[in-house]
Amino acid sequence: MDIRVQAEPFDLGAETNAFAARQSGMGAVVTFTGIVRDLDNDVLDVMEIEHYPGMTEKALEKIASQAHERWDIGDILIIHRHGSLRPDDLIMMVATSSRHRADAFQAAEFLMDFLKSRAPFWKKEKTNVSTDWVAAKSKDEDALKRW
Amino acid sequence: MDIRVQAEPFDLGAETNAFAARQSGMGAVVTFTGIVRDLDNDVLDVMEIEHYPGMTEKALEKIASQAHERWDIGDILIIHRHGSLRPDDLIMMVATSSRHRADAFQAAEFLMDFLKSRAPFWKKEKTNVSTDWVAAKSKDEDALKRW
Amino acid sequence: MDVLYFAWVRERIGAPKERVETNAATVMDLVNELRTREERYAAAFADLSALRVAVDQELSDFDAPLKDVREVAFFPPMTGG
Amino acid sequence: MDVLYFAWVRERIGAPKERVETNAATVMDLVNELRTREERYAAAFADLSALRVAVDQELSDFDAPLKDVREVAFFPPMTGG
Repeated sequence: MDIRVQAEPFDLGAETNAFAARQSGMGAVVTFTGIVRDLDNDVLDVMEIEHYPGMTEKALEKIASQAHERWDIGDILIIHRHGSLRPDDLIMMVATSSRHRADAFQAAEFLMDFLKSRAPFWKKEKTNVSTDWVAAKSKDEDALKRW
Repeated sequence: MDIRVQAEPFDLGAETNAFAARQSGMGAVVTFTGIVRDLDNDVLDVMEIEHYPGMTEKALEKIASQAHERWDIGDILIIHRHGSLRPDDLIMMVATSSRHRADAFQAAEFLMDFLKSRAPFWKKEKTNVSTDWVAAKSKDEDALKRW
Repeated sequence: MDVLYFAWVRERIGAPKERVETNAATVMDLVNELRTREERYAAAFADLSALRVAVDQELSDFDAPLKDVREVAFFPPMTGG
Repeated sequence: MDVLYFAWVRERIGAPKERVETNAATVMDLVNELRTREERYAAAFADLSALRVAVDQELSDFDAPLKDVREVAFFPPMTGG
């Protein structure tokens, strides 16, 4: 299990290659990457990500441990940035490995659903017209119910 | 849509970075990678992957088009190798992008389920004791029923 | 006890963290105590359904006891990923 | 018409591809015609439930018509990914 909360950018490709290379006996690797995307109407200048140092790492470790208990997976990587990001910057990634593909897919979706609503991160969007905290979506809360 | 069937190895990290970088307005990228893994009992020497040139590309394009119709996704990449592979070699990858994560996840799982049982690839395993064609699994056929 | 605030709660309170001397038995008691202090607390805690609480860095409930607790944090629903 | 064989079907037939002159109306007719030719065909086509067929590079059925078809392929269930 490799969990990193950092201000620095990360290299998605290098992390994915390194993750895949260190798996043994795993036939499947799934990655998810979250990217800062432009807004539908206004122009996004900066996305600020605030987090709760100390609790963040604990929350991510707990979510990853739960994934390990529920699925037959080999390994989990989670990297999440905080601080100031711009459009097209990578926000975070998760990677999972498993012998059979269903486990890696399910575990990655589970990690994302819980990371989204249960890890202490908050996003603030500064656009050409306003600065607002991103509101949690009810569908993200609903997504937890399937697990 | 970018579909490649090739004997040459591919660089998962470089492909993943290039795929993520060429997305516009997409907040989510999902990748799946299939890796040659050692067998439970015998020692795998070589995995030979045979395919049906001409039909393979058509079948993959059809599966990718269906994914585009069913989910709100930005782009799809599929790379699948044929020829002689060894343990830990990467067999194939798919990548999907979408505005919201659920679409990229669903489309990637759909692509994998159909690619597994509907694209003309066949695997043969040469071990220390025998050489056998890999049998299709009934659970792979069952996996298609959910879509 | 350390009380921490994040995101817009931090902005309304005007500080990320403060030391609070209290005999509050539960998180809810603490919230009610803070509400009476100053208008900015009353504003921040106006709608508890819009708030989440962590007790010693674990997500918790407003009726959680505060005995032996070192750190309580208030923040809006999380938006990671 | 070109008839192609893949995986263990190719190995049993002993060739990846051959030209077949036939008046078979359907894939099933073609299979029955090939079965009578030589033992290796009878062996390859012994259990059709273990075979799949593509007609002009599209997955198809054994009752598919062969009118104007240029290429038929026989192979076991696919195992990609």
